[in-house]
Amino acid sequence: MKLFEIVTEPINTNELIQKVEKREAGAITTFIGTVREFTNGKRTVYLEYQAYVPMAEKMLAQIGEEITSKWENAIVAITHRIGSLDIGEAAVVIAVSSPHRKAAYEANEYAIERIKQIVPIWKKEIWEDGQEWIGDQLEKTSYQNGLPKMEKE
Amino acid sequence: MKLFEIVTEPINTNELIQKVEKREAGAITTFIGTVREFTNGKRTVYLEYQAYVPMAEKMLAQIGEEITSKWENAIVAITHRIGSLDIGEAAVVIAVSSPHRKAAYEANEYAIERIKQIVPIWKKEIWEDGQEWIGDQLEKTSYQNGLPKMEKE
Amino acid sequence: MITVLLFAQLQEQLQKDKLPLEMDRISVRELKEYLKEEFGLVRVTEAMVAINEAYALEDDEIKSGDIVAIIPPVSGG
Amino acid sequence: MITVLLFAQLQEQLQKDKLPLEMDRISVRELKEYLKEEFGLVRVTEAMVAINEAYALEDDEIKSGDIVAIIPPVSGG
Repeated sequence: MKLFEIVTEPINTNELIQKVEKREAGAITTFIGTVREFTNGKRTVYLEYQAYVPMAEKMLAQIGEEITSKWENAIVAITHRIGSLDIGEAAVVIAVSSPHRKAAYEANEYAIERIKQIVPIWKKEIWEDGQEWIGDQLEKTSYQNGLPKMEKE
Repeated sequence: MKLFEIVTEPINTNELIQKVEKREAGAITTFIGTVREFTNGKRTVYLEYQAYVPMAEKMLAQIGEEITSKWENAIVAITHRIGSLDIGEAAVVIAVSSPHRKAAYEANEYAIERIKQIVPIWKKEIWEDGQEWIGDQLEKTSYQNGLPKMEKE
Repeated sequence: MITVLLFAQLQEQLQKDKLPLEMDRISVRELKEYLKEEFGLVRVTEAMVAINEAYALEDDEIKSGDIVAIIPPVSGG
Repeated sequence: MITVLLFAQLQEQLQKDKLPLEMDRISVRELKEYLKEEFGLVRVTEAMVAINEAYALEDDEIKSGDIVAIIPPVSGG
């Protein structure tokens, strides 16, 4: 069972939930990042995701370690899909279990923020009248000033 | 399709996700509250949930309205199960979709906090050597000073 | 007649989930007092009351025909 | 030989996902400069570099045999 993986097929949320279930857990949170039809008023036809797969899986695992060190007893599973995705399809699913709910929410949100900072995955938006790889120009990330922060705070 | 319901059978998380999916959503969060084996060091054998069903469903719907007024375009579905639940089974599942992820996390957490404040559902813990209806004595809720708060903040 | 619904520990204490009371009008506060005196439901003091599925205040009036629920501190989720 | 992996807009610009460079040693900073001058990869300046799947600093040394990835600002999730 791989807790952190990049896949090309649709993601099964239930499988991720099963990966983190345990008798000690009282709370499981999941986050599903789906392909939205409109971004900044522009209609997306579909998305194309690309990854540097081996490093992306390593970075996902690193996020898992960061979470375990911040939230004791939290268990995390993350799957990110690459390739062509239609509107409504899940690009990423994060599942976190924890004995207590607060940690399950916080750790889950931490995971998606970190994914957007350090995991080598790129998204291309395809519109009716063009396409563009998304990076700096729309998001706030920029590496011009050095390394992506390896730890929040 | 009922967005807010009390059921006696196991909850299907995927069904809740489907209830809130839409093309405008970029984020879906789910919370699954499961039966934990140990609470305060004491081993639970199983839980028994009871509800004042018609009012509980009304209160869940009210929480949905509160969320819609606080987080524009969020869609919420909540199912709470009653009856006997074994360790690991889901007592409650909350699904929230939103165009943006921050709102999906916040609205979801708001929902579970409100459930614990205003929805007439009661839990009995059954241990190897006894049983008890959970209320004031372990949780922080007390109604001695009047109505449960109808709005947070 | 006023119908009083009981849940959780209160239901177990009286071994019934419903109390039909031959009353015409009573305030929430008076009803709680009555249930405590008449049925020994001491924990009713920490309970909320709902009239026809909506939370009520201590001074609210209950009328014949109303369904009244005694809501001990909830513990769902 | 150093292998340089390209992704996203850089990959599309050169129409290839891999550049084998006949080099023995070069710093990350020098490599970026080289890719900009030699291949016109202007946007390499805003990219991170990973050596053997780990993020590297501008002064880190790349040796023959290393796999170097040019990582433009990521946009996963």
